[in-house]
Amino acid sequence: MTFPWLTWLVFFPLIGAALVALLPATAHRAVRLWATVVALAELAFSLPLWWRLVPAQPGWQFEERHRWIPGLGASYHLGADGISALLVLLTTVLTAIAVIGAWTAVDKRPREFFALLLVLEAGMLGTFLSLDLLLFYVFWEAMLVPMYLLIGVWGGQRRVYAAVKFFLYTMAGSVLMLVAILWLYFLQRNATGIVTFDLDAFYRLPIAPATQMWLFLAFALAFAIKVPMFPFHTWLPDAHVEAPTAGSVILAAVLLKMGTYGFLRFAIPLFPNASHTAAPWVVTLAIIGILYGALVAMVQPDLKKLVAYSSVSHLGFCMLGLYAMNVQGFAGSLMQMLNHGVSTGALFLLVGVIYERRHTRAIADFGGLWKPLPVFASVFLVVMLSSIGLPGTNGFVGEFLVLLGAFRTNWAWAAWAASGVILSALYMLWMFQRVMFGPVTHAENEKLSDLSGRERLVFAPLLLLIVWMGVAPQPFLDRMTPALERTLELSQMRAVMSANVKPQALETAPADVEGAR
Amino acid sequence: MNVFAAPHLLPVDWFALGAVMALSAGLLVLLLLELLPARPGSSRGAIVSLLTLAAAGASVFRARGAARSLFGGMFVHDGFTVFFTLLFLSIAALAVLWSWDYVKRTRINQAEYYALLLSSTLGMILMAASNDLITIFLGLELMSLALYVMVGFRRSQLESNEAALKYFLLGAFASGFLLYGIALLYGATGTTNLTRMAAFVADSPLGANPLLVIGGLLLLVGLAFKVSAVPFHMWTPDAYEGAPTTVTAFMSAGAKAAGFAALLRVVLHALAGVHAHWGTLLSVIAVLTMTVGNVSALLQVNLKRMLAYSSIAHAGYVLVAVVAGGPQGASAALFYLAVYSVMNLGAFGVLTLLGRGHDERVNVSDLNGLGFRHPLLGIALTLFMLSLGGIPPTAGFMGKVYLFGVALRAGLVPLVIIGVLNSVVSVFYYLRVTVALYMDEPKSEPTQVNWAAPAVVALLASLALTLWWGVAAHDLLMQAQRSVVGLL
Amino acid sequence: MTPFLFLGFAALLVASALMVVIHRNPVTSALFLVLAFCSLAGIYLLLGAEFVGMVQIIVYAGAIMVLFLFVIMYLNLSHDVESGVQIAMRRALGWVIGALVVAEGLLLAGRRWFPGPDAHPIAPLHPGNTQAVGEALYTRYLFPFEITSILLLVAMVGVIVIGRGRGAAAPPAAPPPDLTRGGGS
Amino acid sequence: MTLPLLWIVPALPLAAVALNLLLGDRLGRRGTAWLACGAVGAAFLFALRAVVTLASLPESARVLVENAYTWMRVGEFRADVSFMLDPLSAVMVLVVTGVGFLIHVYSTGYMAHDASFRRFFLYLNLFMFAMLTLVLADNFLLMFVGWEGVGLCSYLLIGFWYERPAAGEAGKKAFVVNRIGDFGFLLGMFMLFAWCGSLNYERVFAAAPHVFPLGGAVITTATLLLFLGATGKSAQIPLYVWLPDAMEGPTPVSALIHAATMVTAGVYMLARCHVLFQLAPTTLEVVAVIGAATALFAATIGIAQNDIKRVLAYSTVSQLGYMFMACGVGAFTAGIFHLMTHAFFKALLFLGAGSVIHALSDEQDLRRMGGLSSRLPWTHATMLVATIAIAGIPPFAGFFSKDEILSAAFANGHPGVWLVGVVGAVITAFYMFRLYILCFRGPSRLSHEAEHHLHESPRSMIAPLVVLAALSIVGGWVGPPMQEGGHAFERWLRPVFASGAEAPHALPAGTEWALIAVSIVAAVAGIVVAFRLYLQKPESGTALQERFAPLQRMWLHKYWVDEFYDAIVVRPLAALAGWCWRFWDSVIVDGAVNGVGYTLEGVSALLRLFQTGFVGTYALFFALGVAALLLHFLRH
Amino acid sequence: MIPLSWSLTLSAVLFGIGIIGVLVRRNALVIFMSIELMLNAANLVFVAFSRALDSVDGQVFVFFVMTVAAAEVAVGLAIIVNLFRLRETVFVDEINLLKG
Repeated sequence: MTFPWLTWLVFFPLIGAALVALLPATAHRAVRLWATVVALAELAFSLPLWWRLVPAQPGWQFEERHRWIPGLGASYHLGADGISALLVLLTTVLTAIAVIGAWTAVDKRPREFFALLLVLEAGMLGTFLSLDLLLFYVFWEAMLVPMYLLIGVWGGQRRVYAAVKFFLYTMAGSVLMLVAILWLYFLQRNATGIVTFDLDAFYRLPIAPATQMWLFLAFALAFAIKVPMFPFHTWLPDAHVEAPTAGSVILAAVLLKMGTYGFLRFAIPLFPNASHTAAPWVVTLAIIGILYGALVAMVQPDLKKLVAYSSVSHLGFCMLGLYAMNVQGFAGSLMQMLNHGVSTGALFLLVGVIYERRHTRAIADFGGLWKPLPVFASVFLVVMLSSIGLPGTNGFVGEFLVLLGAFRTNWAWAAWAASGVILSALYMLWMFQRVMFGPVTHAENEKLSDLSGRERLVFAPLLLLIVWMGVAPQPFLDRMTPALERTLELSQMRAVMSANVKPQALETAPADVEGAR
Repeated sequence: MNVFAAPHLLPVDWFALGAVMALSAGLLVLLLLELLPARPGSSRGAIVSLLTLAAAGASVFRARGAARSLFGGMFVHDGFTVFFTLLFLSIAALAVLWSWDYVKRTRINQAEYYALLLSSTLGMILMAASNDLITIFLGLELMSLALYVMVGFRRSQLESNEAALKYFLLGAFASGFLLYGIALLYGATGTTNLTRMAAFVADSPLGANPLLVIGGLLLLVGLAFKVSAVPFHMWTPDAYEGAPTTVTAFMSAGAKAAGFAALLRVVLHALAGVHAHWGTLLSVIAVLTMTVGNVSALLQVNLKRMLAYSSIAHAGYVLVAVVAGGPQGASAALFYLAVYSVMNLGAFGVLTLLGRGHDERVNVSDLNGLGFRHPLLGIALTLFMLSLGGIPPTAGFMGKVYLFGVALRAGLVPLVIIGVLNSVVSVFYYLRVTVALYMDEPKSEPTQVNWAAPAVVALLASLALTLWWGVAAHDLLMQAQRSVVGLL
Repeated sequence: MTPFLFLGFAALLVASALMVVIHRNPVTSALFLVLAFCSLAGIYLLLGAEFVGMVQIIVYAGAIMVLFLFVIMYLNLSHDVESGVQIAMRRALGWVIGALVVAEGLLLAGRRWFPGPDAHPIAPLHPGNTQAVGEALYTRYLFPFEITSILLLVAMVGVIVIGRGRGAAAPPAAPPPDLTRGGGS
Repeated sequence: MTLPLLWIVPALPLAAVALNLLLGDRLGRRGTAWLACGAVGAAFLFALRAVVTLASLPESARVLVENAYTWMRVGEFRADVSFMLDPLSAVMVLVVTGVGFLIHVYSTGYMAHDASFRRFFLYLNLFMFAMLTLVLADNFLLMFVGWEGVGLCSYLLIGFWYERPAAGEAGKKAFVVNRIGDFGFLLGMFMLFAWCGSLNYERVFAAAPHVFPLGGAVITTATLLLFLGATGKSAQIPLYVWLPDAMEGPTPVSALIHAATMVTAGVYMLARCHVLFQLAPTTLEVVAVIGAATALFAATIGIAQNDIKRVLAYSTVSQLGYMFMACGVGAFTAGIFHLMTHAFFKALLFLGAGSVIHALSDEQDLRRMGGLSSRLPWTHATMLVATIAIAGIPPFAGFFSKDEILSAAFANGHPGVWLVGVVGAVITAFYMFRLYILCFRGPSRLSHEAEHHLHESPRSMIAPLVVLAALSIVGGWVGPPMQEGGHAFERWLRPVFASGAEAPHALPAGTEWALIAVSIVAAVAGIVVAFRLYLQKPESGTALQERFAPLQRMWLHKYWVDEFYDAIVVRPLAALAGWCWRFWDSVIVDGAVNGVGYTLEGVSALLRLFQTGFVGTYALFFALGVAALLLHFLRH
Repeated sequence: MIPLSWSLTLSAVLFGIGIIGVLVRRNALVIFMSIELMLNAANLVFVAFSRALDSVDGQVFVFFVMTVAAAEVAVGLAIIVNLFRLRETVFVDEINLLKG
C-alpha cells in the first residue's frame, strides 16, 4: 500500500498531542473533547491492521523502510505481522478507553495530562511496530518519559518515589540491552560486512551459542524487568499504586506487554540456543511469579496493589507460554497478553471509579458495595471472572492454551502453574467477598452513586471484548497463529544454523585501523 | 624585515588563518571602543563580539575544504581544526547570547568581559589548530588566563574570587607539569612538532625511553586537568560554582572541548605509537572520572555544582572514546563533544536566567513548579537533562550510542558496561531536576525568571540542536568522521 | 672547571630553592627565590645559553620578583603562623608525596634513556647565541611570538579588571558574605 | 445435522438470560417468572423431542452430534463447540430440564417476595444453560466450560443473599474447593490430549484402548486426576466440605444444584469416561472405596445435625457416595439409575423442606419444629413419600436403584463395599426418619409467632411437590431387578456402556433375593429405631445420646474436618502469603533494589568529604595522581 | 662539558622542591613562588636539551615560557591582592566557602 499507514499511525497521536497542548489551559472541556477525538480517530486508523492484515502472508505487512542514519546503518523500518498488529490494536483500544475514562478523574492540568497520554501512545505504537533495533530502542526508552511524568505529576502520595523508581529500574535494565544491540551490530558487521540495525538482517545472522548466552541475558534482563518477572517486579506495585487511573491502565494493559513482546520478537528468535538453555530458569521464575504474585496479592490491603500483584501472576503465565516453545504456548501467551490488557485494564478502571467516589482504595473501607452499586458490582464480577480465567471469558482461552503448551513441553510446569489457577480464584473471590458482599459496613458507602452513563460507555467495549474473546477467540487466533508458527520455525532454524558457530571477538582487525590511517 | 618577504616562510592562506585574525581584531576593537563612552545599557560589546565570531566563522567555513599547514607546521588547517573552530565559535556565540542580558543585570563591565571571552575562544582555537607543543601550550595559557580572570570577574563576590584563586593556583600548578612534560618530550624526540614526533615515535622501539614516558605522562596530566579528569578534577565544582554562570557555561563547554582537542592531537596523533601502552592507564582514569563525577553529583542540591560534577562525568565518557583510539575513537569524541557542548550550554544557560540578582546560587528546589509556570523553560531544561542523561530521542543518546559502540568495537566491554551503568546513575540526579520542575510545589515565592530576547534565541538554538541531532544525527556523524581523517 | 662551577651553582640553586619552601617569612622566601633565579641564570650561561641567562636575570629576578616583593610589602605579610596538627599533617603529607614524585621520576629516568635526534641542523649553535635565538624567534617562531603578544594583552586586561579599585563593577549593595553556606546540601 | 436442534436446548435458557439482562426490570415479576419458566419448559420439550428422535434410531447408531462452530484451533489442537446426544446424555438432559423446570416453577412461589427476584432467575437460567452445556458437550473442553459454569452459578446462588456474611463465605468456599477439583480435571484433560491428540469424546475413547495399556500408570494418573475433579464437583471425600455450607443459598437452589443436577455432574463424568476408567482398575478401586467411605461418613454426620437442610445436604453427600460406589464397582448403569431416582426424591425432599421453612417463616432448626403433619398436609404427604423412597422401601424409586448398586457391589466382588453400603442404608433410613419425625410428628415445638404465621405453601409450590412425589414412586419402575437381559433402563443405556464390558450380575436368583431382603430389612430396621427413639420414647433417645456422648459430639462437629483443613491448609497458606509480602517482598527483594540506591548515596556522601574546599587538599590529590601514574609505569 | 644527566637531575630536584612548596605552604604567594620554581625547572630542561641536541629551539621555548610566566604572575598577583582585599588573608586554608 502506498499510503505510509504505520507512520501515520505512530505519529498521528503526536500531532494530536501537539494540538491538545496548544489549547488554552483553562479550556478543560475542549481538551477532553479533542483528546477523545484524537484517541478515537487513532483507533479508527488502527482498524486496517485488523481488516487488511493477511495472516498467512509471510514477512512484514504495511512495511515501510527509509534511510535514517546511513552512517550507522540505522534505518526507519516499520512493519506489522499478526503479533504486533494485535498488540497495536490493544494499544489503541485501551488508550481510547483510558482517555475517556480519565475525563472526570483528572482535574489538575488536564491539557498536559491528555497530551502526555497521546505522546505515550505514540511511543508504545512505535515500539511495537519498529523493525530496526536502534529505532526500537529509541521508542522503547523514549516512552519512559511520558509515563514517568504521568506517574510523577498526577500520581498519589509517594508518586515521585514511584516514578523515579520506575524510570531508573526500567532504564537500568535496558541500557545493557543497548550494549547487546551494539554487540549484535558489530557481530553482523564482522561477519557479513553489512552495517545495519535491521531486524531481518539479524534474523539471518548465525550467532555462536556462547555469545548468544550473554546477549540473551542482556536482552532478557531488560524485558524481564518490563514484564515484570519475579525478582524484578517491585517497581510495579509502587508504580501502579501511585499512578493515576489512566496511567495504571496503560501501564498494565500495554507497557508490560512490551516485555513479553520483546521476548517473542527478539530474545527468542535471535538467541534460540540461549533461550533453549535458559528455558528452565525462565520458566522457574515464571512459575514462581505466578504463585508468588497470587500469594502476595492475597494479603494486599489495597485494591490497586492487589491488582498489581495479580498482574505479576498473569504475566507469569505469558512467560510460561512463551518458554513452552510450541505454538499452543505462544498463542496462549499472546492471547493472555491481550486478555490481561483488557481484564486488568478494566480492573484498574473499576478501582479508579470507586476511588473517584470514595478517595480510598483500602479494601477495609468497603464491604457490601453490591447494595448501593449493583451495576458496578456486576461489571466488577464479570471482569474478575475473566481475570481468574473462567471458561467463556477471554481469560480461560489464554490460560488454557498456555497450560496446554506448557504441559506438552513438561508436565510438571503445567502442574505447578495450574495450581496458580486455584490461588487466583482464592484472592480474587476473597477480595470480591470483602468488598461487595456482606452488609454495608461504612455509612459513607450507603449513598455512593452507581456507574454513570459515560462510565458504562467505557466498560461496555471491555465487557464485549471479554465475552467475544472468550466465546469466539478464533478470529484472534487465526490472525496470530501463522506469525507465531513462523517465529517458531525461525528460531528452530536459527538454532540449527548457529549450533556450531565459533564465538569471535569484536576487536577490529588491525588492518582496519591501518586502513583508516 | 626581508624575513616576511620570504615566501617559503609564510605560505599563509588568509582564510585558513581568518578565525585567528578576526578574533584578534575583534578583541582590539572591543578594547578600543571603550574610548568612546557608551550610553548606559548599550549592547555594543555583545554585538561586536557576535559580528567578530560571525566573521571568523564565515572565513573558516569558506576555507573548510582546504588543508593547509602554516608557519612550518605549527598551525594546521585541517578538518579537525575546522570542526573545532566552528564548534568553539558557536559555543562562544551561544555564550555571548546568554551573557547579553546577564552581564547588564550583574553589572559586569562589558568590554573587558567580551574581550576576554573572545581571547579565550582564540586560545581554544589555537589549542585545536596547533600542531606544535609550544603553540598548544601558548593557546592553553591564553585560554586559561582569560578564564582565570572571567571566573573572578565579579571580584566583589567572595565566591567568585575564591573560585578564581583556586582555578588559578591549580591551573598554574598543572601548567607547570604540562610544561615539564613538553620539555621532556622535546628532549626525547628532539622536536615539538607533533607530526615529526609521531614519525619519530613510530620508528623507534618505544615505551622504553623514560623521557618520553614521563614527558607524555606529565603532558597528559596537564591536559587531564583542563578536561577535569579524576583525580585532577577537584577544582571543577568550586570554579564552576563560583564563576558567573555565563562563564561557567562557556568554560564547561569550551575549555573541556579545547582540552580534548589538544589531548586527541597529542595522544592519538603524536603519541599514537605509545597509545597502546597507555590503554589500561587511560581506562582507569576514564572509569574513575565517570564514576566519581556521577556519584558525587547524586547528593548535590546546588544546580551549578551538580552540573559541574556531571560535566566531569561527561569528560569520562569522552575519555572512553580516547581509550578506544583510532579514527573511530576520535570521531566519536568529536561527535560527543559537539553534542555535549550544546546540551550543557543549554542547561547552564537556563541557570543564567534564574540567578537572583547577585546571588549566583541556584538550588534544585528553586526550580519548584517552574515547569508549568514557564513551559518553554520547563521543556527546554527537561530535554537538556534527558539529553545529558542519554535518553532518546535527544542528541545525548545518539552521542552515547556512537561512543559506546566505538568502544565496544575496540573490545572495551567492561568499560562500556561501566559507562552505561554510570549513565543510569546519572539519570537519577538529572531526574531530580524534572521532579523539581513538575512535581514539587514552591515552598516560598517562586523564583522569577529573567527572560531576555537573546537568551530565548540561545535557548531555542540549543534546544533545536539537541533535538535535531537526536533524531537526525547523520550529518553531524559524517562531519565528525570526515574531520578526523586528516588527523590520523 | 665548568663542572665545578655547575655543581656550585646547582648547590646554591637547590639550597635557596629549599629555603624558599621552608622559610616562614614570605619576604625571605622571595629573596631566596631571587637568589635561586640568579644561580639558575649562571647555569644557563654554563650551558651556553647566554641570551636566556640574561633574560632570566632581567625578567625573572628583575621584573617578576620585584612584583612579588611589591605585593608582599603592599599586603605587609609577616611570618606565616604555621602550627596546628592539621597543618602539620598536611606538611608531612606534602613532603612525602613530593619526595615520592621526584623519587619515582628519578628512578624511571634511571633506566636507559637517550635524548632525541638532532632536530634542526639548520640552526647550529654558533657563537652569538643571541642572534640565533633572535633569528629563530622572528622566523620559525613568528606565530607563537605573535600569540604571546595577545597573551600579554589579555594579562593586562585581566589585571585591570581584577585590580581596578572597588567601583563601577561593584554592586551598590553587595550582600555580606554568608560564610556558613557550603556547596553541598 | 440440523433437525433435532440440540444446541437450542442450552440456547433457550441462555436467551432467557440475555432477555432478562436486556429488558431488565421492565419485565416485572410476572414477566420474569414466565420468561424463566417458559425457557426451561421449552428446553424440556426440545430435549424430549431430541430424545424421541434418538430413540427412533437403531440401537447401534444411537448418537446425535451437532457442531455449532470451532472454538479454538491452534496448530494440531482443536476444540469445537459441538453437542452430542446419546442415551446417557439423554437421561441427564431429561432429568436436568425436567427437574429444573419443576424447580423453576416452585421458585416463582418460593421467591415471590424476594427483593431481587429477577437476579435469582437470571442466575437460575444461567445455571440451566451451563448444566445443559456440560451434559450435551461432545468434548472434554466444552464439558469443562459447563463444569466451571455450573460452579460459577452455584457460587452466585449460594451467595445470593449477599448481605449475609455467611452466604458470601460459603459461596467462596464452594468455588475455591471446586477449583481444586477443576485443577485435577484440567490436568487430566491435558494428559488425554497429550496421549490421544484430541479432546473429542469419540476420538479419545476410540484411541484410549490402543494408547493406554490396561492399568498403565498414565491412564491411572489421568483417571485419578479426572476423579479428583469429580470429587470436587460431587462433594466426595476429601472435597465434600463445601456442600453443607452451600445450604446458605435459597432452598430451591439447594434442590436444583446441590441435590438434583450439578452435584451429580461428577457421576455423569465418570460414566461418560467409563472407557477410560475401566482401563484403570486401580482408579476404580479408589472410586469405590472413596464412594463407600463418603456414603458412610456423611450418613453418620447426618444423624447428629439439627438444621433440616444440613441433614439433607449430608444425605446428598452420602447418596452421591452410593453413586460413586456403583461406578467404582463397574456398575455405571446402576450409578446413573440412582442418579436419576435420587434427583427425584432428593429434589422433592429439599423442596418439601423449603416448603416447611417457608411455612415456618425461615425456621430451619429441627428442634423448633414438630407436629406439622396436620398443618401442612401436602407437604407432609410428599415429604413422607420422598423419605420412604430414600430409605429404600419398595416399590418406591430409591429401593430399586440402591438395591441394584448393592447387589452389583456384591456381585462384582466387593463384599466390603457392599457391607458398608448396607450399614449406610440403615443409617440413612434412620436419620431420614429422624428428620421426618422431628419435623412432622410428635408435639409441636414451634415458637409462638412461627405458630402464628404458619400456613401451607401456595399452589405454585405444591404442584411441583406432587409431580416429584409421583416420580419418586414410579421413577424406579423402569429398572426392576431380576429382568432377563437387563431391565429397560439398562437396555436403554447399553449402547453407551456396551463398549466397556458391563459386568453382568452373574448371581443366582437365590442370592439375589437374599440381598434384596437384606436391604429391605436394613431400611426397616433404621426406620423402626428412628420411631422408637424419637417418637415412642424420646427419653431413651436422650439416654442413648448420653451413652454415646463422644460419638454424638464427634458427629455434631462433623468429625472436625473443617477445623482440620483450616489448620492444615488455610492458615499455613495465609501465613505463607503474609511472609511473602511483609518479609520477602518488602524486605529482601525491594530492599535489595533500594539498597543499591542507598549505597550509592553513601558513597556520594563519602566522596564529598574529599571535596574539602581547600586548595591544599586538591593539590595533594593532584600530586598523588601524578605519583600513581608514575608508579604505573615504574611497574613495567 | 657538563653531562646532560646532571642538568636533568638538577631540574628534577628543583621541580620536586617546587611541588613540595605547593603542597606544604599555606601562603598563596609562597605557593605561587613554588610554582615559578617548577616553571624554571622546566626551563632548565629546555636549555639542557637545546644544548644536547645542538638546537636553538629549546632556548626560544624558554623565552616563551618566561613571557607566559610573567603574564601569569601579573594575573595571579592581581587575584591574590583582590583576595586579600576581600578576606584580609592570603592563607589558602582559610578559604573554603565553596566545598562539598
